[in-house]
Amino acid sequence: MLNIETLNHFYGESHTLWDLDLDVPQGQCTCVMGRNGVGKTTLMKCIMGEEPVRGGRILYAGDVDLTRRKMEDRARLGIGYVPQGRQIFPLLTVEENLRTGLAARGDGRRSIPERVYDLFPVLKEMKHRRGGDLSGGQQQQLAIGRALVIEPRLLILDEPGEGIQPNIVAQIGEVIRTLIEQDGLTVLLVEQKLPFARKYADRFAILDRGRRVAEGAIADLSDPLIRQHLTV
Amino acid sequence: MWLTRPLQERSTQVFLGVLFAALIAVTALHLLMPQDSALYVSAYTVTLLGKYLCYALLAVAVDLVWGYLGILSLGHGAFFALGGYAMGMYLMRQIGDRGVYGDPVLPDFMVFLNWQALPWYWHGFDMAWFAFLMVLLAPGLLALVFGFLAFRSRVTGVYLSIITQALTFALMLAFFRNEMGFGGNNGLTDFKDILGFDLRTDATRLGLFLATGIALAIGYVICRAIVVSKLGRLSVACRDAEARARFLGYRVERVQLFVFVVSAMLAGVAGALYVPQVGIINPSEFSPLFSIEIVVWVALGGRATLYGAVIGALLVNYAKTVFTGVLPDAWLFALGGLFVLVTVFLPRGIAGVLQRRRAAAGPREATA
Amino acid sequence: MSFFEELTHRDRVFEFLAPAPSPVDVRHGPILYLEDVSVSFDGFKAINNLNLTIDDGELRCIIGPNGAGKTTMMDIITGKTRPDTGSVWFGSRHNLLALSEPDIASLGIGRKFQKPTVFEALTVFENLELAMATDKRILPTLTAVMTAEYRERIDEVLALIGLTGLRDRPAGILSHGQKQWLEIGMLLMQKPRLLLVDEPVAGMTEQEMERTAELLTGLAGQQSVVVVEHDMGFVRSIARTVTVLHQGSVLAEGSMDEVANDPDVIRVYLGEEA
Amino acid sequence: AEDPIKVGILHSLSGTMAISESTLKDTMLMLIEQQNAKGGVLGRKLEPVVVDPASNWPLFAEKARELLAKDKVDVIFGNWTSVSRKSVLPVVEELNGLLFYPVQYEGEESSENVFYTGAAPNQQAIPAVDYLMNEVGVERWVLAGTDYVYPRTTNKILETYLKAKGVSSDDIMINYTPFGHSNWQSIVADIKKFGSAGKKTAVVSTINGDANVPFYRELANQGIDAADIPVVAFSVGEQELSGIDTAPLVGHLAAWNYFMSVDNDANYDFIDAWVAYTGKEDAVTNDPMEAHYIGFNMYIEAVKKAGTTDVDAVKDAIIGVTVPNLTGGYATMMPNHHITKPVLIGEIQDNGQFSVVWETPSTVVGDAWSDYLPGSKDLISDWRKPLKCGNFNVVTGTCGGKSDVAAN
Amino acid sequence: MSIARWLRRLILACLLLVPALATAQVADADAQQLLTALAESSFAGKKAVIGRIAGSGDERARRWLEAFADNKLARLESSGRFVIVLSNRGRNWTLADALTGEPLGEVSRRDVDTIRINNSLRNELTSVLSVLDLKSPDPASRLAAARALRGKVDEGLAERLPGLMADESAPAVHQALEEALAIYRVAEQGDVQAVATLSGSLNSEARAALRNATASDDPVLAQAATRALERIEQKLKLNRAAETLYFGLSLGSVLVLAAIGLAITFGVMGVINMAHGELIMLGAYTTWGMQQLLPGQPGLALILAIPAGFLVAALAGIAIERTVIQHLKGRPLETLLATFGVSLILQQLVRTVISPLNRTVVTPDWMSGSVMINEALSLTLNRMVVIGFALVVFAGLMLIMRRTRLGLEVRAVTQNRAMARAMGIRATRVDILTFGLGSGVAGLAGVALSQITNVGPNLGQSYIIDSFMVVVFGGVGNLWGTLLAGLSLGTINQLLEPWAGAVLAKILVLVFIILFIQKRPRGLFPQKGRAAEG
Ligand SMILES: Nc1ncnc2c1ncn2[C@@H]1O[C@H](COP(=O)(O)OP(=O)(O)OP(=O)(O)O)[C@@H](O)[C@H]1O
Ligand SMILES: Nc1ncnc2c1ncn2[C@@H]1O[C@H](COP(=O)(O)OP(=O)(O)OP(=O)(O)O)[C@@H](O)[C@H]1O
Ligand SMILES: NC(N)=O
Ligand SMILES: [Mg+2]
Ligand SMILES: [Mg+2]
Repeated sequence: MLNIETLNHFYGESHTLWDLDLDVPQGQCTCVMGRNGVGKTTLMKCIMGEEPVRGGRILYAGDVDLTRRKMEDRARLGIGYVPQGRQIFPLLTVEENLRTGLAARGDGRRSIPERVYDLFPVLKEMKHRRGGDLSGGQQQQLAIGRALVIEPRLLILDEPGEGIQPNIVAQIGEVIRTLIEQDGLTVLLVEQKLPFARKYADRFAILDRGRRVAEGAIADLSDPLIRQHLTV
Repeated sequence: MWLTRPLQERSTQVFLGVLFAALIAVTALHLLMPQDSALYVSAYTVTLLGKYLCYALLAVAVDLVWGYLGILSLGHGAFFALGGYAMGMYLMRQIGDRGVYGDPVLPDFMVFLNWQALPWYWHGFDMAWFAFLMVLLAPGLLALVFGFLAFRSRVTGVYLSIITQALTFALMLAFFRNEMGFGGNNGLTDFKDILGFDLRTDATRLGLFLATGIALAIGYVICRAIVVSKLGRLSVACRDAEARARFLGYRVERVQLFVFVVSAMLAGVAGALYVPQVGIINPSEFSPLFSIEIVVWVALGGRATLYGAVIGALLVNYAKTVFTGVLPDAWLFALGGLFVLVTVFLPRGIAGVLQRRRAAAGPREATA
Repeated sequence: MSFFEELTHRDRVFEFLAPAPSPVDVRHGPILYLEDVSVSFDGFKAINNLNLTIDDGELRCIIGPNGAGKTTMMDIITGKTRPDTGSVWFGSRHNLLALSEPDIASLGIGRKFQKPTVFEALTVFENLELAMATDKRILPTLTAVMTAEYRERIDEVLALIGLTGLRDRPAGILSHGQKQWLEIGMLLMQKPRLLLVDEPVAGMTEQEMERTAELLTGLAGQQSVVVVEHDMGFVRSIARTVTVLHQGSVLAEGSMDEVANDPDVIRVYLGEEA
Repeated sequence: AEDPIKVGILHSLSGTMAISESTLKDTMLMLIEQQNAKGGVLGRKLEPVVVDPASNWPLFAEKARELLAKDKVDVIFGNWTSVSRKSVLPVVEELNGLLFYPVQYEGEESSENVFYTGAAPNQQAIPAVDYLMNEVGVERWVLAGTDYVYPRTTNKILETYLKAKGVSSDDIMINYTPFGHSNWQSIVADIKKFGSAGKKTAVVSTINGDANVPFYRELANQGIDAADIPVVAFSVGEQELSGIDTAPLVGHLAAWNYFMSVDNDANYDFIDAWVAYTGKEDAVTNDPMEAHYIGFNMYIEAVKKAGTTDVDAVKDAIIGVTVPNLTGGYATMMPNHHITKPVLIGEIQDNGQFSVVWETPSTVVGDAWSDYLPGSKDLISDWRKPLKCGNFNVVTGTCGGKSDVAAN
Repeated sequence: MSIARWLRRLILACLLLVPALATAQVADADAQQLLTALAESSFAGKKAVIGRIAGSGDERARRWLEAFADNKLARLESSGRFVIVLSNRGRNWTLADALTGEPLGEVSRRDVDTIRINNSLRNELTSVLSVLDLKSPDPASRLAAARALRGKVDEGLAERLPGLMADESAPAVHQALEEALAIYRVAEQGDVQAVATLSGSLNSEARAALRNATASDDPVLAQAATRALERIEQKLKLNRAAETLYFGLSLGSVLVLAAIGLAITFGVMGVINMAHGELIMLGAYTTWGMQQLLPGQPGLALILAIPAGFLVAALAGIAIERTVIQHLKGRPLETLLATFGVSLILQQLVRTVISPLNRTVVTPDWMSGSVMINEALSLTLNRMVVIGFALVVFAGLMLIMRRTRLGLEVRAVTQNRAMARAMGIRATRVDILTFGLGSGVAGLAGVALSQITNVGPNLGQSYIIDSFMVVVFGGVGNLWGTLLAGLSLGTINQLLEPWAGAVLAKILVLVFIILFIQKRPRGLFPQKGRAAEG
């Protein structure tokens, strides 16, 4: 679904991502891991087009070259994004936050899919509250819900469980699995928590200081690998 | 001493070096060159440069609050004008009975509008020390009261900007009123001498120019000292995350008030030096558009650098002098165009360009 | 019990009238005491008759569903939000509701925010410098000198939070997790009597979580710590007493095991498998 | 092929005053062009030096200094507002320049280096009030002005004058508004009320500049007709009217020393030249333009008479110089540096012109110091030797501000 | 004075005797002689001649008198021929012969001597013509004529008025005539009965007559008049309160109009658009341009100027957005600087291309004058239209921002541009549309303002500061706040003005704003909650 080839990224002079290759197979959940500051979020931003890349290619759905596409077009191609730090629109109501996702849908739909509310009932309850007033975890749920409004083909989740209460984290994991299995959704997940990753991801990739240092099926995520790349 | 701390900084040394070199050069060229020499600097130019330096000091004051404290004051002209009026009142009283009506006490404008006695707030301005104190106190007090109210209520952002604008606008209207006793629209003018020196002599002009240069130097060092102190870093902290600074135990409103008052006083000094050099102070200095223009100088020079403010003020005003002479019909196009182009193409102002140069030349130096 | 406290409470009002502010008085009991606190936003009751007591030197974990009111409670303690009713005491002498944020901070209450907030334009070093426990009035701040001792302390903390390499970079460029650490560092610089830590390990790896756990348990004793966290592994590793908030009031309180087996807690919060 | 005579033109081309002043710059350019076509003066061509003081008062002083010190001009024509003149005054005195000031003003000034070719209050305000009182029978007066020195002084003079004529203070209403005031609703309503007391009422307007359009609009809309409550304005001329729909204003008055509609061949020639110069068929002329016309011709005559452009020589020579004005009479430069002028009262017509309804039988000498202000009624101005004083106090026998130059 | 009065009496009496004017025609020689007399007499003498002309019974007389009143009766210097000026603009005037009506084409102004008239003659003429109108078949002109007679009735006329009233069918005219007569009776005859007729009247002539009567020697009359006046004053007070409120709303609606576009570009988009005033100015100039294009149809031009002004300003706004503002994303404060530059350029552009002088924008008839609610309360029409217009514009804007996707999308884009784009919102398009909308609305404000104030290069500057105040006072980002802020600031200003004066009122309003912001640091309708506190 997503093929990243020799991607390089710089913040000004500092080289953040180095010749990075990554394949995200269709209909699976790929989990990107790595210590703080290795470039996970940066990679997601490159895929969404929020950060310009310096060399390399990002191919989507086989043949669509995303590298030079505008951000909004990427969303319209069916990529949903749940960024780190929630990034909800603080002064829009919950409902309005969700409605922003309608822009990217090709079908001109004007109402929010019920499924989102089913998944996060608190959002329905707080429909008319400003996004910024929600608690941290509620905001995180809103961010995920908002991405689901697009009904994406590829869902990018940057540490989605952060700040969410345990039972809902588990529920989110289940939903991801359901969507993958029923709708053929592809998921690119950034996650630090091993149990969650082990439970819901199919594949993993580990970043270290801007390079991809390991990759494989989740079952192959071994303790030595973890010690080498995920401990400080 | 915290005040001398900036003197160890390279950027301040360069700034002061350039400034003093320029002051000396202008003085030398004015005094030593024959009048017909191409290098001669006329008294006209000296005064003009003096005016630019006043504006530069004003811009530094604005940059202090805007650049480092994040308070976009659209009313700093008010402090400048108040300082100017304090000085103007002193100069008016110095006229004595040499006014057109020969009244020993009342300024001319009071005589012909039938004022019988000097209003109470004019008393004391015949004494230089009092007047010069008021140059600092008048703007300082206004800033203190206004700032106290505003910062205490946590008025921030555009709200603050707009009420500073309202402040200067209200003062402009008030000073326009003849009943206020400040000469209304005509303002204060026709000054004769300052501290006993005849304002019409070239020597006095040069003296004022040099005084302004020195005031700018001192003002710059004061601002710099604040900026490099922990208080300066705290200001930046308040600018970016006011609430967070509070949770660290800092009284943000006092930080804001302190810096705001210092800035207002500097603006007042700039105004006080401006008036004897341009020969008039009138309510148009309170005009909101003037205050906006000051901000524009700072932005153009490069915000939060201090020396950028100086560059911006000098450049814009020099451009104005040149353009109004060379392109009288089209200078606004040139000036407006300049503003637009600089903002669009030099996002961090002229200082940004200089910094980038320096950074490119020696990246290590920039971080040191 | 509460009647008793109220009595002791009463007689301390007179002490409070004493002119000079004195440090926290914990001779007579808890360091933090919330009683019958309620707050509502546009009619929504975020905190509902909340009672909470933290003892001096205690490490307390607070958990509870999203929107339970945990962050709001911290807002109330730190003076950011004013409750509609109730009282909040710091030690037996300081009525926090009468104080402003900086006053509360100066008394020795430090806080790490749920969403990391650091001074983005300042360097990592400067962030810590500002947080340092020193005289925070204007003129002392203006004339403050960076002594070798201060520098050492900052460097220590820098090492502890793993940001030595980014010492002179602006904090704005830090990654999410790095900001979390910086906030913890700032909290340490503050040397508060009471630390309020809102979701410290969000976005950290397991190892980092362990380090954080060590750090916080190490602090407890001289300092009191209140931790809010959703990561049960982490909570379990540090918790002695856990309080569960739900809909603005205490749902359960006790040891981790007690709480984890409480059916209500499982229903509204933990879910089946935790 | 001698050096040209440099004529400095100091009028705002931008900012709020550009609306009034930029035409004066063009007038000067036209007059210079015409003079050069006639061969210049003393065999020298004239060369204009235009600067833009941008409606900024300190900038006026700076630009005056630039003209005198840097460009070394021989004479300056310029300024509109009094404050700009006050700002420039010390500069022209210090650098011994010549300034011709073309606009009606409040008086109370006489500088050795300035020539006032516009009207002093006695050449505009007082005759206008006389007209209203005697010919129209006005008994109740509204003095409405923009809040600055010119209206204040003028109104002070008028108030004293009216009271001297027996008008009680109940019958005088004074009102000031800020510059550019645009919300006239309640003031006009007040005027209407004030005027409905059964006595003939008139408004004497010293409202300046941009505030006039909304003022007249409001008058028209509230139905104040010139027949009921006439408004006589001192700052509204043909140029201002060109921005107003005059149809509802027919009959309101203005007092000036010149109107474009004056039936006189010199005037028609001037208008033709102006239309040709600007290339606009609808270009209008106005009083300050005439003042510049007079001032310019006076300067030319004085230079001819002195045989040089030397400032002191011209200053001496110009007193007594007489040139034709555009209304069929002559203007003479008086020793107080003011000139003689006829006073005309005109009524607004629907074509944006004034029709003259009254004029003084002969020209009036401009009075630098008003006879109706206590502070200045004893002052006179005479720049001829031996007095050479702009503010000579006839009671004390001294020249103000220069106590050493005692009179004898 | 008394001669004039006597004369008028005579004329009026004659006129009423002449049964119908338009029957006769005097010989041309006599006409020439009459007109010559008119031309050559002094102003006082002209009065008599007017009477003679009016009384001549010539059917052309009315035309002469009307032309005379309009300053359009003239004599050719060269031939002594009397002419009527058809067009008096420019240096050549279009004329027609006064006697024969034959068109004479264009003649240089130098050759035309207009016959001078002044206000008092014009006054005279109006009375003369209005007495003629009393017999007009059109009740409206009879009413106008009757109203004009109040305070002008004299002995001669007073005798005839009862007769006229008896013939009068329209009650309004009848009442006006009755009042006119009563005023005469109270003033001249001290008639106590007549006081009753006047006791409800709000007419100023009636009040003047009553006021004079209170000082009468006759105690009965004085007392009756005093009582009547008190009653009237009561009524007047109410009317004045209503009037002040109207003034306040009208000033407020001007503020709202000027600020509402800014509430979009600044309040919603966050662009500190210092060129907002110049966009207003463009709208006003568009109105002027439309009127130039459609001479003689100011009303149509004004209506067409609404879409045109919107379009011109919107396009200008879009141009500014594309060339300048889009490069300043994420640097809102710098938009201040750049747009300040733009505003300088636009102002000077107008000065250079059009003129530094104000332009004349004509008020169409349906917008001039006022609606008379009663004699003491008239609401000016132009202001009323502006109030309505402001409300319509506000409602329209509200609809767009509430009901279309644009409203939501622009807020999302301003709050978090990157995230909005990541949600598939076309931020650039949203920017263009929104800025265009805000600018277009500024243009609409300009169209409206052209009916109230100057159309000149400084127009924008005089509104920019007020506009920012209104938006901020109302609470940034809240359209309702802008509406309420504008209306309340306008009303406060008008309430203060009568006792503080215009200057002080303005100062007080500013001080009020400053103090108000201390109380509510985020305006009338603040953005509340966690997010707004940052
Ligand atoms: N705007 C920026 N300018 C310069 N450097 C940056 C910027 N943003 C991030 N960085 C640096 O780039 C590196 C990668 O950051 P990134 O946010 O991608 O990390 P991450 O892997 O997502 O970390 P975390 O687990 O903490 O979220 C970090 O070292 C960070 O300091
Ligand atoms: N200013 C406000 N306006 C409206 N509702 C608010 C406001 N502040 C908080 N709330 C509501 O109060 C409730 C408590 O919020 P709080 O942030 O304290 O929750 P929390 O326990 O910290 O949750 P989380 O675990 O998700 O961080 C939430 O439902 C939130 O939506
Ligand atoms: N002199 C004037 N009109 O200002
Ligand atoms: Mg990250
Ligand atoms: Mg929380």
